[in-house]
Amino acid sequence: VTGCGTTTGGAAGGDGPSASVEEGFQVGLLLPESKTTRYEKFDRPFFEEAIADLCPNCTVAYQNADQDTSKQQSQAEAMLTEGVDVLVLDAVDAEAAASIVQQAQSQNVPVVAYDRLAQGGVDYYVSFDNHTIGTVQAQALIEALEAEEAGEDAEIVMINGSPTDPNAADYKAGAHEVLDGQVSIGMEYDTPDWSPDRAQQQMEQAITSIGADEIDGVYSANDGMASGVIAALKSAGVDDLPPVTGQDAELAGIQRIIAGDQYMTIYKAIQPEARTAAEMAIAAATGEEYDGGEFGLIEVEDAGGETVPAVLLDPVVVTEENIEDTVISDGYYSIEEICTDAYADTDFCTEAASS
Amino acid sequence: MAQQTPVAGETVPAPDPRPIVAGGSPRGLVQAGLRRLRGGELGALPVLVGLVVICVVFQSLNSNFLSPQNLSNLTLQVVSTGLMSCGVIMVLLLGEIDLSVGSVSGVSGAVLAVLAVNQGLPEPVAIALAVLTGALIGVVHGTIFAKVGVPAFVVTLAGLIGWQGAQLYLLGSDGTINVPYDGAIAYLTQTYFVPAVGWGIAVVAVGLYTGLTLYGERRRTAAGLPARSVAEVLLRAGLLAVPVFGGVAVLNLWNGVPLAFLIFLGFVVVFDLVLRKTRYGRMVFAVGGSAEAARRAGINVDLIRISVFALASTLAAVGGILAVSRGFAVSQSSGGGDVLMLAIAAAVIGGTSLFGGRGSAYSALLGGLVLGAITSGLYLLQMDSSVRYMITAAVLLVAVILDAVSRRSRRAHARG
Amino acid sequence: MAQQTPVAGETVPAPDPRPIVAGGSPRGLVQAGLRRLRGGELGALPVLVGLVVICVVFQSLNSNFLSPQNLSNLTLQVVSTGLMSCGVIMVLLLGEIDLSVGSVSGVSGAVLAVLAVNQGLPEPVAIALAVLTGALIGVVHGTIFAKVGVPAFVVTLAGLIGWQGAQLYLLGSDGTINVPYDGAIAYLTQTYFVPAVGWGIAVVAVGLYTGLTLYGERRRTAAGLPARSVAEVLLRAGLLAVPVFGGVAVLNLWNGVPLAFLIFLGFVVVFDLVLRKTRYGRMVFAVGGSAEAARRAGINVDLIRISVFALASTLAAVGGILAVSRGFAVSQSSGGGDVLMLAIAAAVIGGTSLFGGRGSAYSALLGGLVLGAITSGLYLLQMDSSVRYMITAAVLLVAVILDAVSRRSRRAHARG
Amino acid sequence: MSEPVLELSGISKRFGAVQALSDVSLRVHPGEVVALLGDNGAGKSTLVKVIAGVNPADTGTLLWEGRPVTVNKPGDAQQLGIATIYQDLALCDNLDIVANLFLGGERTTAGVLDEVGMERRARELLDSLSVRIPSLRVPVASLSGGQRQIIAIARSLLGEPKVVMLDEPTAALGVAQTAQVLDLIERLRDQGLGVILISHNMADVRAVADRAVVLRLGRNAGDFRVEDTSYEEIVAAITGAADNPVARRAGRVAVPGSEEA
Amino acid sequence: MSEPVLELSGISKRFGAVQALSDVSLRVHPGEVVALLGDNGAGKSTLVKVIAGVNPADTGTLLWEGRPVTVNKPGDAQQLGIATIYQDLALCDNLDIVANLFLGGERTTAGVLDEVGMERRARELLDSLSVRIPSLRVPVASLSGGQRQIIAIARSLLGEPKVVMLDEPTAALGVAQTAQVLDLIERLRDQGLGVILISHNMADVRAVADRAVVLRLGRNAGDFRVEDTSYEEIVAAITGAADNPVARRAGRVAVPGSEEA
Ligand SMILES: Nc1ncnc2c1ncn2[C@@H]1O[C@H](COP(=O)(O)OP(=O)(O)OP(=O)(O)O)[C@@H](O)[C@H]1O
Ligand SMILES: Nc1ncnc2c1ncn2[C@@H]1O[C@H](COP(=O)(O)OP(=O)(O)OP(=O)(O)O)[C@@H](O)[C@H]1O
Ligand SMILES: [Mg+2]
Ligand SMILES: [Mg+2]
Repeated sequence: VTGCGTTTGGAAGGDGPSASVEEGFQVGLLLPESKTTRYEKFDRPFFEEAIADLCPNCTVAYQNADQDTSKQQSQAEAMLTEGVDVLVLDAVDAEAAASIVQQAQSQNVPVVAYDRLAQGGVDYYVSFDNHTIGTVQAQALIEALEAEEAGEDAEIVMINGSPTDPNAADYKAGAHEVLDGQVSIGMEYDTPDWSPDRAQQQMEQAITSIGADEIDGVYSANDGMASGVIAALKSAGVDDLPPVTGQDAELAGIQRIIAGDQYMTIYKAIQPEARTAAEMAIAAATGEEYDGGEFGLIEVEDAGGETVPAVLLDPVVVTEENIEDTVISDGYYSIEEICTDAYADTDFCTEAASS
Repeated sequence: MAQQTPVAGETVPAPDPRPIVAGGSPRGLVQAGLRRLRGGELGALPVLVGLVVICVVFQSLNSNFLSPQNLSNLTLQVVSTGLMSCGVIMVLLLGEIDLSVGSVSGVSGAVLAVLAVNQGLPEPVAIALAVLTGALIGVVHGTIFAKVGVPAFVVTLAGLIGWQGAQLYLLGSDGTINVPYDGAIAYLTQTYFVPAVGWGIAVVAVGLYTGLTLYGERRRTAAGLPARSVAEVLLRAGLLAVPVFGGVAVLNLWNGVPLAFLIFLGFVVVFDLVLRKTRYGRMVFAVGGSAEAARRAGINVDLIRISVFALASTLAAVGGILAVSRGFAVSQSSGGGDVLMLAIAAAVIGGTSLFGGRGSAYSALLGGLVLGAITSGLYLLQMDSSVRYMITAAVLLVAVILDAVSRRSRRAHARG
Repeated sequence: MAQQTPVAGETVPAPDPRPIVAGGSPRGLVQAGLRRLRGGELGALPVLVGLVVICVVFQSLNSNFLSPQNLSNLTLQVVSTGLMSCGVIMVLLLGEIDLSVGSVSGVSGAVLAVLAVNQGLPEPVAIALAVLTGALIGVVHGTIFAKVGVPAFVVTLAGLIGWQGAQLYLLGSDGTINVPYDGAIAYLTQTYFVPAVGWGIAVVAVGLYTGLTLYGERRRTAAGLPARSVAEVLLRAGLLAVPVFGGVAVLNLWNGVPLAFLIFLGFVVVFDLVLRKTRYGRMVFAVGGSAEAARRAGINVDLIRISVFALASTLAAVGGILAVSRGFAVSQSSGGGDVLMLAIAAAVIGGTSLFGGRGSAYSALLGGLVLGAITSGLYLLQMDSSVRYMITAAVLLVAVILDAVSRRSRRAHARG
Repeated sequence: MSEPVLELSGISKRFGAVQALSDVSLRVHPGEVVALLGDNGAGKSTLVKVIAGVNPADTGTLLWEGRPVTVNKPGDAQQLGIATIYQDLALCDNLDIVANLFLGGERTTAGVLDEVGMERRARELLDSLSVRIPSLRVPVASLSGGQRQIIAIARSLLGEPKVVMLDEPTAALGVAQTAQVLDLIERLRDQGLGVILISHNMADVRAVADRAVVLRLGRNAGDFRVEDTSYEEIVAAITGAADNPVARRAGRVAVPGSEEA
Repeated sequence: MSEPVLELSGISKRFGAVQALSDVSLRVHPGEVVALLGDNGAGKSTLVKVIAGVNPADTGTLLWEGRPVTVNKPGDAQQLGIATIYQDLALCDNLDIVANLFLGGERTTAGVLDEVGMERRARELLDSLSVRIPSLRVPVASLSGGQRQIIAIARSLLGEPKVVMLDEPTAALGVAQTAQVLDLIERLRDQGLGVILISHNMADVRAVADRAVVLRLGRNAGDFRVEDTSYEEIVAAITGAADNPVARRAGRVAVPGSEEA
């Protein structure tokens, strides 16, 4: 078949790292989904802000892939068609993103891996490590259990993310690293589509099997599923909820934390992450070296064995104690947003109102 | 020539000797039953048997399966999708399909939460407005389908995509909205009846069924029409009483009969009665059987179609509201995922045809219970998700094969 | 009494004066065209017009839309789902539905990657085995449907769930498997033809079409049957040549004609010919039109059904393989998401009926391009997901409404 | 003679590239049975569907009791008092006999279908047409061809029509049932209804029809008083030639028993 | 007399709670036209479908040219050489006339459908049945009732059958077409084929049938040589009584023109 054809590696498109901050250029930002709050509400605006700040003449093209690998590929292609000079890619599937990286490189467009380390030899990488997030969540859960003196024979339920989402596997692996041996895992589920409804049903079955009183804690991979877990516990008549973990620092999750229903969530300080990505993108597009700024540049190796200069940020555990110092002081949410009527008489809000 | 009315009695033919009539005796009933079994006219029986088999298998694998707690949970787990199924059944009876029920349930849930939480409307008002939203959406779908002539598949596919967009838009960047644990919304699924009320409902239900059926058969006998014997009616009432009283007893062992499940049952019963006992239901079946014949009979086919789509979306909205109530929250993924598939699958497994004109509202209950039981049992057994998917598929097939085989023998007898 | 053959010439009736025959003149052609327009017999025209409208609108909003690069990407973006659509069309022609195509494409992709990467089989062998897997899966579906009588909806719903489980199982804990950038698999979508080859293919295609059509019409004339005039044939060939040569010219401005798109086109053309020109295709239409009539005509209905499901799954596997080739990887989510909906929607938008017996293989191409163009255009315009969903729904409806309106007038003329 | 209850003029109807009816006119008086005759494909059923509002005409006028009316959907015709038995029957195969009989005109008490009343009435009606049907509660899909036909005929008698159109009502009926239907048509006429009867059976037509209107290739091709016209004349009008297969067959065949009972 | 080409005995068939056929027997000789008569719902079409393999019998034996055979699907009957025209026609509404005519027996050259050959043959065949159809390329859904019937009849002539079963073939046909079909049946008989004809039209039956087999309520109710039997005798066998609506009508009616042309 290939006898009469040619395989073109990269014939046209993209003018390589020749853009300049003075003239401005176009930056493509590809985010994976819109169903968790952070991407549309924080990553995108923070990133656009950073670019506007660092390179006033630049423009940002933005796409969201709704958690669909092939959609993301189409979106990347549309951007390359548009003639972006650098891609900032938060991959739906880090491994499958190799095709996007490949295509960009064939058109001499550099790629910055954002949040997830896309395969295929990207130019820079900035992230909170998925694996680390899992360990941090688990660690927080262990601490909470210890505080309640549940000890070694504590029994927990694990509600992991979607079996078809590769990132869920990272969180799961990280969490297991900490939890295995420390506590006994009574029931463990993968949740199709990260669905809160499914998580609720799974939790109900776990309660049926183990008994509501026997559950000392629940590892839930994100805030959405935590809401389902808590609904199941409440419906089963549990008043004194065991610690439930979460991730993403959704507003609803923060509200559950101040109401005492959810124990913690993971807050990723997105502003520094987005700013770093912006700096990396500008460096890559203009062909300069990036030194890592205040966080310092390290080198990581991707699954294909390529070394990538990277900045890794630390995820922050948010519990009722440090809401003020994290999400509020970073401008993530305001007190008014959190303390709606339904939450006005929580300790947190009464305190905030009085101070 | 003497003028005669068309009802002249002159030529009443002798009774046809060919139909094989069952006597009223128990033996006659059993014989008729066996004949139906062979002839494939089993109605819901195969699915019921499938359900029993599923229960027995899971119970033998995990003794918690038939525990009152688990059964109580099961009743609540099937409610939301079951209500959507109810609407889907109406659409399937027309011979059409509604792909939008999941999205409509999601957008109605979002409307509910935005109105009740963000806008601070009283919860009952918000519930009413959310239901209304569903109804309006259905009218839009139905009108585009019936009046413009876009295939229902495409209209509701556009609905599936478009209303999901509206849901995302409504929920805005916050994503999830929590609803209070103690408002009217939450009470919908958090309310259980005390045992006495449960028993009362069961007695009234079985009593009404028996009374009305006996009255109906008496009228038939009085009119000289073939009727069921009293023995048969009582036998049927007994067969109905077993699950009803058994169910109440088991649920009373836990928290009592849940309000939400009663709402669901109420919808199923009402829809069944509407479909079987009213002109409207008759017209729905007629349009599903042959739209052209219905049109020639003077039925306003467009109106029936629009109303059915409106009903389907309304029920989807009700299902969405109950889902919000149960999860204390609405999120961007509400109504997404496999909700649509489950709603349609429940209808089909329960015996409603995809090709129109054949089915019953009870499909929603039976099919929903089959699917719910499979999921519940597999979660209890806690398998790898890959294995869980494969087993779900296998159990699904097995649960339907009995029905299929019996229907096959019926099909072999049907005219082309 | 003289014995006569049934073909006795004694009573040949005078020609029927009622049909309104178009002359061969250009004016006659235009008149016939206008009449068809009013009568609603437009075939693919409304969808084509819809496609053109979509292109014009997006181009006016973003001048990159019709750029060679974007069009080249578009051709590759539609290939994988388009192939699945092709198979779905066969099933829809039977009046059935196949919900499993997405999962089958995913599991075939997983088989391919596991064999080629983990097991180290030569890539072409792995490709062949993956296709074979698809075919076997289809035979299983078809057999359960045709021989056991489980509704196709349930069989393929079980397939949708079960094969996804198998895919997860095959991929194991590794999840995603990357395939090499330079193997046979990758070449499938990474190969573009040099301009000359593209032109050659275009010339041969249009030439063959013209030649064969002229030959066919000559034979009809020779046999004394109504035939199209040479002028009309040439006009049609000209209308075909415009997109073919235009397409090649545009694609040559970028990398050239992509191999994968040619594979897709090849499948579409072959399926179209099979459906229209062979006994097998005729039987598929017959079973879809009336299974009972087909059975009475001695057609082995079960065999046709099984073969169609086998074809659908085979094509799904081919689509899955091309998806792997394009993404250089297979993951747990391959074949999931909206792949199934898109495959069915493309077929329906392209004009294939969900009720069996009406449609054409070109629906896969046209419907796929409509959906692909909408998606591509909206990505170029960069909107919020929520707005994007809503606009997709609106554009989808608009693209089909023209077709629906024309079909409506046709429907008004059809017998019940 | 009394004023026609129904009068059509200039009716034309086209399907795609086929002009099925061109400038057709027809009159029916109360108490008159008009036979609508014509070859296969002459346009008889199309004309019936035009009158019944199933496929409205492209052009032409329709006078009902002297007033011009428009009939755009079946409901319009039913409102006027036109009952129609279609050649393709138009039954809902999935519904049982009673449901089909009362389709669109169900009886209810307090909103609930009066199944007992409908079933009893259905039984009476079918008995009067001397048809044997094992059970009234089977879907009509399982009925024999003649049984289906009788259901369709019975249905049209349930309203209180002023004009009844029967499109080949006896085609599938047995001898006894045919006799009953012919009796029925005579009773309808005697009750002052207008009847349009389509039939290919000349014996039946001559037995009950007062007037015969012939269509050929979608145009009027004659209007005869049945009493005054011979069989051969009508057949010639239908086929458009005196030399037609019927005449040829009649000239040729001398099989015993063909004296046309 | 020659050996029967087809012989049935003890045929029973039940649908759900209805015993449609009980212990029915039937014989057809080559070159013989057997009329199968009976009231509506008597079981005639059911018997035809048993023979054709559409709905195999529950019990009973079938001898073909003296050998016992089993017919479980339509293909089996076609293989033996039985061609059937069903009362409910069984056409594929979505296919055009040519495709329906050749369904299951398409002609191909080198694997490709020979559309030209098939269309020419179809045109010849339909012309010989003197039916006018504007175009052979319209879907049969748009044909008139009689046109559909003729398509079904034409289809059965395309194979080389030894027995032809016609279930009410002339029910929807015009006078000219009916004459042609009767001619055709006679030609088939003269060519030595066995013919089973179901018809409610006694005139047609008496014109072409040699023998009449009567079914009543699913049982054999008489076997007559047509030449030797009067119209009244046959009707009495069909209705099961000498006092039947036909006789009553005949006694009552004295409308001019009812001398049964
Ligand atoms: N929906 C339609 N689309 C296209 N052509 C049609 C349609 N309906 C009828 N025709 C054509 O119109 C002509 C008249 O048909 P019609 O059914 O009125 O005939 P008819 O007189 O009732 O014949 P028959 O005696 O066979 O029933 C036929 O040639 C038929 O093919
Ligand atoms: N598929 C079926 N299911 C149930 N009953 C059936 C079925 N087919 C036929 N019957 C019943 O069997 C009996 C015989 O029907 P059949 O069609 O053989 O009658 P027929 O003699 O052909 O009558 P006609 O002259 O009206 O065509 C009828 O009472 C009919 O209702
Ligand atoms: Mg007609
Ligand atoms: Mg019959």
